[in-house]
This record gives sequence, structure tokens and C-alpha cells, in this order.
Amino acid sequence: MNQRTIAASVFFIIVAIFFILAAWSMRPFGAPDQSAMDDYIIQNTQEEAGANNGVTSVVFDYRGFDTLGEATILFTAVAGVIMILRREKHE
Amino acid sequence: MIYNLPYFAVMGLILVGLFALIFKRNLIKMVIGITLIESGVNLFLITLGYRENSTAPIYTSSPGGIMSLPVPQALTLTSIVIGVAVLALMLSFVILIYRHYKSLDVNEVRRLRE
Amino acid sequence: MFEIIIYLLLIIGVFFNLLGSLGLLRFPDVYTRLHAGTKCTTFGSIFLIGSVILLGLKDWYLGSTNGSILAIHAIVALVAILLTNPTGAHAIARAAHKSGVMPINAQVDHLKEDTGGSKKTTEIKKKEAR
Amino acid sequence: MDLVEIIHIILPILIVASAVVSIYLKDLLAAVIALAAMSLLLSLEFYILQAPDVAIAEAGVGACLTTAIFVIAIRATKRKEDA
Amino acid sequence: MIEFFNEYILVIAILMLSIVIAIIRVILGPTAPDRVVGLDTINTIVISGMVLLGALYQDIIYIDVAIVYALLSFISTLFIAKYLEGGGF
Amino acid sequence: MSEMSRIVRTMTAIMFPFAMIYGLYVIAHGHLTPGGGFQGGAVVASACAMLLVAYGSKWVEEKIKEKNLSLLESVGAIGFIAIAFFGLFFGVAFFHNFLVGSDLLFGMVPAVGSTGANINTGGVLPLMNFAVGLKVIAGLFAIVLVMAYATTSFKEGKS
Repeated sequence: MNQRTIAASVFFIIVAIFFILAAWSMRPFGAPDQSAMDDYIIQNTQEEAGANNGVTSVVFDYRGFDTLGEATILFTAVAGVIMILRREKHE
Repeated sequence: MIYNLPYFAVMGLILVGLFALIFKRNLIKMVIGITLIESGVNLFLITLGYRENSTAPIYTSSPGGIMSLPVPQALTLTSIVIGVAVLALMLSFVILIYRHYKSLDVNEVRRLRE
Repeated sequence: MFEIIIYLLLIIGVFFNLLGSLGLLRFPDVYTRLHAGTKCTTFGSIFLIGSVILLGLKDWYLGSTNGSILAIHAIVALVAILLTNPTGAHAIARAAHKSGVMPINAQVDHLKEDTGGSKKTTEIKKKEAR
Repeated sequence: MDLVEIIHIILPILIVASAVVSIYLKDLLAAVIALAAMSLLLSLEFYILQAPDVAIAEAGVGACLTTAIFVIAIRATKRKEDA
Repeated sequence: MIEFFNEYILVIAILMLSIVIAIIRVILGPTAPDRVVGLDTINTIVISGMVLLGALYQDIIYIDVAIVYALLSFISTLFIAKYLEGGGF
Repeated sequence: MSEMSRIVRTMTAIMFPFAMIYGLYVIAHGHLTPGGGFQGGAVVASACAMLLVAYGSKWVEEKIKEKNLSLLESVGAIGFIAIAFFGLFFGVAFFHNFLVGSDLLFGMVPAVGSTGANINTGGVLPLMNFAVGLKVIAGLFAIVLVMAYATTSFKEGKS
């Protein structure tokens, strides 16, 4: 029980109390506050994107840059894994 | 009207992951903790986008009625694939550390480093 | 008529599923638990999904196009369960035996004697098994 | 639709319980099994929260790939947690 | 909702009870194969529950999730079994 | 040693085409039913992982080189960005859906409201689904294959 453990315990308890209060004072489950953007997407996805699936039209049409960033992260992670583990194969 | 129980589930997941991340010394246990935190965040996003008595935001032969919000679902979708890629990267680092130090203990690794 | 059959299938299926998980809790060792947890729930799931298939066929008979799609997808799910579940059970049992988990109260363990016998017969039996 | 709320109540408790188990166990393989169960129940939770897209993604990733990567890593390192 | 479908909800509630029992086995199980058997049981029960929920919502798109699970859920079982057998991947 | 029993191998050989076809179905119907590039890619990568666990990583490494998987992932990324740039050239902006409303492939606009499934809709969404699906398949399976192969060869050389 050194000082490090005590400090970590205090930090953890503070974070726990914060999370419990946050979950307690959250808005009621099942009733979103602001949904103007989502209502627009739900109503216009068939005319603008031409797709029946709202989620796919958001992923690839309305928010394409998110997917671009995701592709970058996936590429980087795969390159990192191959770079780390490839060296063992030739030894 | 479930009285915020899914929010408490999110809180529990994140707290359990944080506990593993702070107090556990095994590297794979810490990676499991990070996975738990990521699952909690995914559940939080989906919970934010849920409406009472709604259907999925897909028009193909849907029964009609109000629909749940599509944007949080799309964000979660990208988050899951990022999560598994980053998990593989972390586990590769863990394997590399084990080959160098012959140990998974964080304190051992730190002590041998000095 | 249809509804009575669907009720019957639901009752049989849920009874076997509950029985399977109860047996999973009550049985003493891995192999008997494997009986309860895999065979029983597979048998129950056949009836549960069969009720959904019957519901879809009823809707199709009454003139709904969604009913046929429901029935076909449920049939695909049923075939997938029937193909994959016994394979998983076989893999678990083999792995449990290879990792050294013995059945409780077992008097004679034939598999153990086979692998522990003379080397030649073991090799021959292995070749036959392959 | 009253009994559906029972599912909404039981399922978060089960998710948190399996998460706690996956942290509590000393055997890392058992922890990974509990993590797989958590992922499975999380996918069912996504399903009843009306997000079938996310449920399919979680199914494909959590049912197979996460467990596979963890088991490979445990195979390459060691199984017991020394603590 | 039609009154007939309430029976499906009752069945799903009983399946939830079965999942609770199987989770207890996953928690208790003394060896790793016990826990794997519990995981397999949860897999099967969840698949049938997903199909029943798809029939309950009267929406055909939901059953796709159940098919994905039925196709893929035994792969994790295979990985763990191969680890327990010993030998590399 | 590194392959499983005969039952598992036989069932894998039976199940693999089903899982593959189902994954491709999930990718191709991404704009109609739940699914898309990420989900279908995860399903197909899981099917390939099933092949890996049943037959051993050495067998799979002989069939599918990891270099080719890397190449395939790059092709997927380049296709994704190229389709996005087509939106800039033919339309008004990056990621503009330039095929919707035209008479080309995938150019139809579905009726508003709850409709049936018509695969000829969606604009560039099916093409992007295929590009991202290719990327996710190659990426995730490359991760699993490289991890399994590297750790196995290490263990065998060690002991």
C-alpha cells in the first residue's frame, strides 16, 4: 500500500462518483432532446442519397469524411501490425 | 421509461475498464480494460440515439412509424472497426514486449528498463 | 389451427431450452454438461425457429410477400445452426479430453487406454482415424 | 409491450456482470471467454435498441475476430496472470 | 401490436432466464472447457431469441443479424478449442 | 499438428462458401438491408479466419500471400478515394453523390416511404460499399494471418 496505490484509489473514487452523478442526472432514456439533423436525414435519405438504408447513406454520403479518416486509421494499424511482426518471419 | 438503466450499464462498463486499467498489472488485462471502455462508449452512443417505440432507420419493407436516429449508429459503426484494428496493434506490442522482457508485468518491464 | 401448432412448437422449444440450461448448471463434469448445453438447446432452437417459419408460411398463405422472405431467412438461420453447433461441440469435447479433463466417477476410460497403449497400435489407430 | 421492458432491465445487468467477471478472473483464457460473452450480450442489446447495422458489425467483429486475436496473443505469451 | 405476439415476448423472457443460468455457469465453471460450453449455450439461445424478436417486430431485416451469428459464432469456439488442444495456429 | 480434426475440416469446407456468399450478400445489399462495407467485410474476414483455424496458418499462407492482401487493401483505399474524387469532377463537391437521378447504373431514385427492395438504387453507395468492403476484408484478415503466422513460427523455432 504505497502512495501510488492510494493516489490511484482516490482518483478512481472521484471518477466513479462523477460517473454515477452523470448517469443519474442524464435525460430520460428513449427521448432525444435535439433531433433536427436526424429528422432531416430520415426524411430526405431516399430522395438525396437514393438509398433505403439511412445508416449507410450517413456513412458514405452525408459524413464521408469520417469514413475517410477511418480508412486511414485502418490502413495505419494494418501497416503497423505487419511491420512489427514481419521481422520474426525471416529470422 | 426504463429509468436510465442503460446509462448505468454504460457507467459500469467504463468504470470496470478504468479499474482494470489502473489497478491491474498484467498487460493483457489492461488491453481487456481498454476493450471494455470502448464497448461502453459504443453502447453510450447507441443509447443516445434510441427513441421509445421506434423502428430501425431502414425503409425496406418497414412497418412505418417513428425511426431511431441514424447518425449515432453510423459513428458507432466506424468506431467498431477502428476498435478492432487498434486492439490488434496493442496486442502486437504486447507480444513484442513479452519477447523482450519475458514478462507481462508492468512493474517488471519498467524495472528492467531502468 | 395454425396458432395452436405455433403455440405447441413454442412451448416445446422453450421447455427444452430451459431444461438445457438447467442441466448445464446441475451436471457434474464437462462431458455431461456438453450433452445438456449443446444437444438440448439445439433441439429446442429447432422448434423455436420452426414456429417462426410456420408464422411466415401462414403470412405467405394469407397473401403477404414479407412472410415468404421471413420464412426463407429463418430457414437459412436454422440450417446454419444445425451445421455449426455439433461441430463446435465436437471440438470442445476433443479439446477437453486432450487438455486432460477427466470425467467424474469414470471407472474405465477407453480413450485414455488407446492413447496410452503401445506405440505401434497407437500409430495405426491414428492413421485409421485420419 | 410491457414484458419487453424486462429484457431492457435484465440485459444491462448481465452485460456489466460479465464485464466484471472478465476482469476478476485470474486465468486469462477464461477472461477472454467472459469477454466474448459480454460482446454477445452487447450485440443483443444493440439489436433491441433498434440498431441492426451495429449489431451485425459487433457480431462479425466480436464473435470471431476479437476472440481470435486475444487467443493468438495469449498463445504467444502466457496464460496465467501472475499477480 | 396484435395480442397473439405477446406469447413471443413471454418466450423471450424465459430465454432471458436461461441466459442468466448459463452466465452463472460461465462464472462458476472450474475449468476452461466448462466456460466454453456455457458460451456455446448462450450463443444458441441468443440466436433463437434474435429470430423470435425478428418475428415479434414483424420486420424481415432483423433476421440477418441472427444468420450472421449462426454462421460465425462457432469460430471463437474453434479458436479456443485449438488453443486447449495445444499446438500452434 | 497445426490442423484440427477431420470433422472440423470437413465442416469448414462446407461452411466456408456459405459464409463467403452471405458476406458478399451483406456487402452488395448494403443500401437496402442492414449491412454495408464494414459489416460484410467483417463477415468475410471471419470466414477466412475459420479457414485459418481449421487448416493451419501455414496452409493459408501458401494459398494467400500477405503481400497480396496488402496490395488488395491499397486497391480498396484507392478505389474509395477515386470515387470520392469523381464526385468532385462530375458533381459539385468531394463525396458528392453524382450518380443519383441519372440514367446510369444504380441511378434510380426509390419511392418515398416504405418500399420494396430495388437493387438499382443508391448512386455511388454500392460502389463505395464494395471498395470499403475490399479494404476491410484485406485489412482484418491480414491482421489475423500475420499474427497467427508470426507467433506460430516463433513458438516452433523456440521449442
